[in-house]
Amino acid sequence: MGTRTVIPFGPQHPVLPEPIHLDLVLEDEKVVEAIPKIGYVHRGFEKLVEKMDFNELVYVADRICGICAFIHSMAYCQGVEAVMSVEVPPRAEFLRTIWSELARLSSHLLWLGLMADAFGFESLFMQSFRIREKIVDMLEEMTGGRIILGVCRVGGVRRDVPNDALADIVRRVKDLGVEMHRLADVFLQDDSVKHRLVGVGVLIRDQAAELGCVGPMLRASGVSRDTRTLGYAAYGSVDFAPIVEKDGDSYARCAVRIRELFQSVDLVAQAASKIPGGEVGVKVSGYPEGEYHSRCEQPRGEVIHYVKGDGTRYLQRYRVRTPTFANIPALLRMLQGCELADVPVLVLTIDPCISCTER
Amino acid sequence: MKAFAKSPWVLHYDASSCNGCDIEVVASLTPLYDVERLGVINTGNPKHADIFLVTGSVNAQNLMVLRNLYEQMPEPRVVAAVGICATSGCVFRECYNVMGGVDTVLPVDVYVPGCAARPESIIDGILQAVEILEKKHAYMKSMHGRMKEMTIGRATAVDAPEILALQKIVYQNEAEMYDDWSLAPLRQTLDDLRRDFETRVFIKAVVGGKIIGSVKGIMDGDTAHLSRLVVHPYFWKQGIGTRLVQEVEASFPKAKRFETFTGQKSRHTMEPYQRLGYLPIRQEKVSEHRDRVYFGRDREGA
Amino acid sequence: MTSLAFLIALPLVIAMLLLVFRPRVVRSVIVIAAAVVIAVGSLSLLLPQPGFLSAPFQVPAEYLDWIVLGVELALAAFIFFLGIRHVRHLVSLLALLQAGLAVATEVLFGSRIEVATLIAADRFSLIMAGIVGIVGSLIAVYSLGYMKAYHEHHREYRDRQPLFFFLQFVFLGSMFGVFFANSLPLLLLFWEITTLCSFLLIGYNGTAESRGRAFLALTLNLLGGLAFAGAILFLASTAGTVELDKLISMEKGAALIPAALLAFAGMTKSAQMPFSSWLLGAMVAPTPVSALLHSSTMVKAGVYLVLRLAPLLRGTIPGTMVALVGGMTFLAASLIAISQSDAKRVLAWSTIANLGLIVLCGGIGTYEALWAGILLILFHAVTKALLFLCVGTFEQKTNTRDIESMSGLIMAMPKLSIMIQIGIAGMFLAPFGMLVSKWAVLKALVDSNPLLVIFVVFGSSATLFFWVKWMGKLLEVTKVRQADESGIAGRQWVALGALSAISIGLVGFYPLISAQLIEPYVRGIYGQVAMISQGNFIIMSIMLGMVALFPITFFVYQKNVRVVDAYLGGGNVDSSVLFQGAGGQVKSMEMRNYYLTRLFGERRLSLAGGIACAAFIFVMFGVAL
Amino acid sequence: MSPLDTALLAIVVVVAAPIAGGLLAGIDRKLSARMQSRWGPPLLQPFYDVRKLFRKETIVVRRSQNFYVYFFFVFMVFTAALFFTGGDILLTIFALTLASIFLVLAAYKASSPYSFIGAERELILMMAYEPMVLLAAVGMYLVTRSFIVVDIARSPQLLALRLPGLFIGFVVVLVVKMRKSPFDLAASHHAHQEIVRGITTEFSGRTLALIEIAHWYETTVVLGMAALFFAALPWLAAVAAGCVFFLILLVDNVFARVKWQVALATAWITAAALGVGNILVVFFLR
Amino acid sequence: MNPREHQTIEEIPAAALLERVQKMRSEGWRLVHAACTRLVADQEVNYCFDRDGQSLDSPDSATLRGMHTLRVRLPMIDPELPSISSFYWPAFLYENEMHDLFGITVKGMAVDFHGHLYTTMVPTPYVTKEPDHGD
Repeated sequence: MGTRTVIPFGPQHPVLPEPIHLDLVLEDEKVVEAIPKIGYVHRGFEKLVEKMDFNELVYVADRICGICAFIHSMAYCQGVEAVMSVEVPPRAEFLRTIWSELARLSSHLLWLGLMADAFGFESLFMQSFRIREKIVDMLEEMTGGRIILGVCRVGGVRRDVPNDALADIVRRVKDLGVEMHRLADVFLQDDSVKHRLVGVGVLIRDQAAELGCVGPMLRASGVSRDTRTLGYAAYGSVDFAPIVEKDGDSYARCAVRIRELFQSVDLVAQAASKIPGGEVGVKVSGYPEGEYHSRCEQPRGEVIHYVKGDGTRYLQRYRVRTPTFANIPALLRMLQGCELADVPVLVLTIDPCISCTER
Repeated sequence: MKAFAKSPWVLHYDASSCNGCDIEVVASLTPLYDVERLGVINTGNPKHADIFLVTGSVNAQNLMVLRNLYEQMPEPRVVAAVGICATSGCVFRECYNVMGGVDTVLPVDVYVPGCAARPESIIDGILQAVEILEKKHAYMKSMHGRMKEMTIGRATAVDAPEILALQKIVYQNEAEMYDDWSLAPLRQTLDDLRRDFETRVFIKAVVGGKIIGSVKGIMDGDTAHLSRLVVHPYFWKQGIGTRLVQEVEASFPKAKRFETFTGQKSRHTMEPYQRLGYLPIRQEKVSEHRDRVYFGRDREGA
Repeated sequence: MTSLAFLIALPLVIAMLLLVFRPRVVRSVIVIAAAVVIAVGSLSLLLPQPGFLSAPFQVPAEYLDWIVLGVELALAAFIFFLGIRHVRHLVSLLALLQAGLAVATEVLFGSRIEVATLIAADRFSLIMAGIVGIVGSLIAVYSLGYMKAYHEHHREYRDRQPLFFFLQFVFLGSMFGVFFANSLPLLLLFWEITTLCSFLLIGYNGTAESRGRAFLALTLNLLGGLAFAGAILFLASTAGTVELDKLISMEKGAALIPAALLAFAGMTKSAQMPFSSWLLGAMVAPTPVSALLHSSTMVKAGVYLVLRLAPLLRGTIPGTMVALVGGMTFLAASLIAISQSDAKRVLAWSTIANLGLIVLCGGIGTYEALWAGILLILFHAVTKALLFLCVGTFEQKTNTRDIESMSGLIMAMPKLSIMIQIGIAGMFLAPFGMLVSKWAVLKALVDSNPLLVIFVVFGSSATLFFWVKWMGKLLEVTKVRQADESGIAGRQWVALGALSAISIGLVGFYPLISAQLIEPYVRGIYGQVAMISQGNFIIMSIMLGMVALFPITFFVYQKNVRVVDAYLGGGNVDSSVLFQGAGGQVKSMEMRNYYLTRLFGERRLSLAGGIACAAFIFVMFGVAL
Repeated sequence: MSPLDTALLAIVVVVAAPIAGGLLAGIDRKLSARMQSRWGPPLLQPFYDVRKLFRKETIVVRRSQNFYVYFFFVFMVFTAALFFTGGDILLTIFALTLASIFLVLAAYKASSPYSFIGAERELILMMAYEPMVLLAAVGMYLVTRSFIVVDIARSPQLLALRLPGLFIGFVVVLVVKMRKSPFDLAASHHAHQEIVRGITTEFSGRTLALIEIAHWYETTVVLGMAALFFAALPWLAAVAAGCVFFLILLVDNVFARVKWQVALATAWITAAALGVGNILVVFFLR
Repeated sequence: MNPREHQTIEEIPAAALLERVQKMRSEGWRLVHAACTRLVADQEVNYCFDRDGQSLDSPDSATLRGMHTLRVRLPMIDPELPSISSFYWPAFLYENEMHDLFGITVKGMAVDFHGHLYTTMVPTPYVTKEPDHGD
């Protein structure tokens, strides 16, 4: 008989919103080994370039992931625009920025909710989702989609939003900021929450860098890297600094994401106040030729959309490297020696988006 | 008494969805939509669930997962395909790793539209599923009472259409199991089956006027060859197969030996024989994924 | 009267016979016949026979004193040379000291002391004799089958079965001696014989490991023996008596020192902390030895002595210290048992714990505590013997005694598994014996010293944990296994079956035993007695009736159900235990009980418990002196 | 009370306790939902759930697994009857433990990884709350000189005044006993847990319904015990039970689930500090 | 106004890969991702690196950014590569992916899934290019 407990964790598991599988080897409740199996969501859409032209592919990019749908399509469009040297009108760039930040708000609130759920704090989960629902409403008002917005296109965006509507959005987002403060207090101050987060899954600065972490995972370990500082879309025109925490544990990651909520509120306001007038899209002609790695900062970190065209309607290669893909090695490292009860917390701490990862 | 209408418990599984529908499933549990108003609980456990909400499309890797989860749900159960991917595959339909909608592996009862499906549609889907649950339960109950009245007896050529229909249902399962759609029982025509009645003995199990199981046998020398033991999946693991085999054995009083064969993975077919003491004789390959295992036993005292 | 001497002498005679007639068949006949006679004999004492209980047995004291001293010196010499030969000088020293004390007692005070009652029996002795008689003979019968298989499995050990059975019967005889002796030197003699038997049986396998363990046991028990001899010397010098009954009826002040010394001897014998290590070490012996000596009888001699002293200890500080040692041992040993996966070690720690509980009762010394303590001895002896023999049988069949390998035993060895379940249920579950006794202990403590309640409540909760997880292990089925209980001798089944039946039977009959034996004894000392109210007994009988229905479920299977695979996150591969693992492999799930080693590690807790108990013992002597 | 009266009372208890327990469960869900800014299910939702479960097919992993649950149920009913007819409180606690052990064994028998871990965790939790519960009974005895529920209830003293530490400690372990956050490690009411549904993972249909009903009995018994601290003033006892229930509900909604080490330490330290401290005070002031 | 990154590509022979990667590492480059592209006659493998400013937490490091790609060309038949996971441990994920989807044998991966990172219905789906574009 075994001297250890071996249990399958997933692919279907109530704490996993998405299917991954871990062979957990336990001694009492201590995880001594966690071997992952992924690929349950693998569809293989990168190969769709052979069947869909570069414009149609925006619909696919929009559906890579339901959480960062907009940023995916934006990163794809930026890639194609770079290859084709399309200049996007500034108003479209600002709208992209606003929507990106609202998507980040929605994603972080979703993450907070799921995290609360993972450590068994149901009412906190409900409250996070209650607030998130208001963000989703705003997105729906502006774009027509709750989850998958479908407003980005090569050369701009499909819809304009009147300035007074934007002002209204800014007011409402700021109001939400007050509610988010109350939420943040619980996440950052509550003792039972701290018990579940502080010191769990610690990655020191060097480890995080070595493991190739991106996004809040990296910033929570004290590395100030945020792809938005590249200044894509309208990020060059707004004022912000990457949010960094030092401790590198689950609590620090939570803190980074919570602080980013307020940062996003601020960025939405800044972008809305600076937004210029004019068109929201240009007509694009010709076919892409050349290659470009388009990088954007998703709620989960840096995403890479690599597009390579050979001058036909069909791209030669389209490849997406999502932040979760970069964070999985860190997850494997963190799972060693944790408690069984920490497994869902650790899985969630990287804010996994398996759908993007496996494509 | 609409017991199911007031307490539909759901199981959610993300087959290969983009997350969009999953988030909306979760969102429908949360304050704005709060499906718990309607008694809905997201159980996360197939053993407790009534409604299986599947998002995303089917691929090679999650196919077995979906089957397992469905198999582990107690009757009555309903499958709801949530979102377009689960319905047809959406934009990913042409991807090399997408087999199609959920209905390629599971009997889907409700299709929920939307990309991503909106919480309102999901709730509507649950309410539709509830209706179906009630119907299935009514059917289950009517069958349950009648299990005791099950009769087993000789079938005649008149029963051929019903037996053929049953055979196709059962072998559909087999075909999926072996990924081999060329199985003879699936291709058999009605006339062909009718002709079998001239040479072979058919035994049928009848509940409430419906044939739910059958088996056939033919004498060859001292040996009776039994084959095509089929029981409607709903009635599996209730000993019906065993009773059918016993009955068909009894109809060959002169046989000294009984033989049969099944596919190497067909646990449901093997079980009744093994329980009656049939031992494997040999195994031979019939197609890439399918082996045929021959079983036999001598009659007691023979 | 003769029957008391007869019970002591008969096993000794049989032991000699076994040494002479060595063929296996003859041995079987002798052992079985002797077992029947001893069992019947010890039970017959329990029948009302007016008069004999108090009748003194007159032997010219001069002779006997010298005979006892002679045998004792011979034992001491034997041990002394053992110590020399194996370079265990501490052992030699202890033997020498003890012999010196015995000689000193005899030379200095021997002529002045008249022993009025050499051997006697009251109801308490008779209960103990009954336990030893029945459990001991059942174990002897069991050993016949077990030892044969044992030597077939373990070719590496020399087959010394005649010696084995010789020792077993010598041991039985001397146990009767311990319970019937009223003269303390005689008691000490029998006491030391059991120690020596234990030493020889622990070292039976003859390996270096077993010899080391045997010497550990010997050393610690000799330490107790030394205290015992000291108590006799002290008693002889101050009170001019060496009789147990006289000691107990003495004034508390004067008797405290010998009482403390005797309690100390009792605590070493019953492996209280910090002396518990020898009992763990003793588990290398063949399992019937563990069952007989190290759980159900010999170690009970220690608690027997402590309970005898209960009236003296009641309400005194040394008594409280004894109680604290018992309570601490109960708590620490119960917690440690959580971290053990070797079935015999679990049983050993649980034995230590329960002995601790009995010592606790003795230290409290109230009538309720005494009543509870005697009940505990009774239930524990039977149930623990059953459990040990079951584990032995399991080991004989599978060559392991790891609890984890008992997974699915309910299918592999259904009969044995049910017997283990009975044993386990008997150890902690309502309404079985041990729980009843613990309940009584709790009530006794509440009235006397509620501080001690803390040991009992925490200790029992730990008990619950390790027993239930063991039960669960027996019941879970991860692999379908064919039942196979062949190769276990019929005699073994007889012993196991009888012990199981007694374990259950006692639950129904203990009120009778209590009313006939325990209550009169307790009333005789204190003039009042505790008992379980009739209403509660009826309720417990109802519970027993319901629990008794339970084994039906082992055989009845539910019809009209659909059997589906266990939930494995949807990853099942045509099975309840196999799942699609990472790297394309099909893996089997495994389940291992929790042992919480980091929290309840043996080393840490036994160190802490040992230190605490040693402190209590120092305080005990300090106050007594 | 005559035996006949006792029997009649027992029957009333057996009928009324699950109704009360089910309503409490309904109130629990409703209030929890309100605390989470949701509308929540109907008050009678627990009864709807059970009614539905009785209509489901019976599926098992091991054919004998459900028997253990039947015994769990029967002993839970027995416990309730024993307690509310005024039996011995220690015996009630033992019967309650016995019942819980049957549920744990059922989970072992089901032999699935998650029910197994649930069973292990449940045992840890039982180990955690058992001392405090027993200490509460001991404390009641020290004040009233009786272990009999009827006598305790008739005692003119307001136990909570003499035993405040024990009462608080008892409420703490009640959170464990009622499977509420932060101590809902073994089988959470909420769906999302790392061990799926823990002990009940493999039980479905009517067996699950029986577990649910047994929990209703359990709720009434443990709240009854809490009320016993105020038994001298019956109206206060009822209010106290209600307050305790509400408090536990509130705690359930404002805590994250802790790990087993913390659960065990909390319960034991509470028992050792509040429980034993209180008992010593009572003993020496007597 | 969208500032495009300065992205450079350096084509190197497969044999020089390890040496080059080691150098990148010693210069403090970060592995951003690695991926294959199936061309008409052969295939290319891209290893993309980027480097922040001198100090990782300098907030204005954006100005110093730039992406550098090492490109290795491989034949269509039996492509083989050494693993770079000894320099960049997380690279094993990309390499397993190359193996599963493009059929490239990568030698010495830190964690080898043995072709089970993805279970695909078509083995190494990217090896063949669909001929018709449907237009």
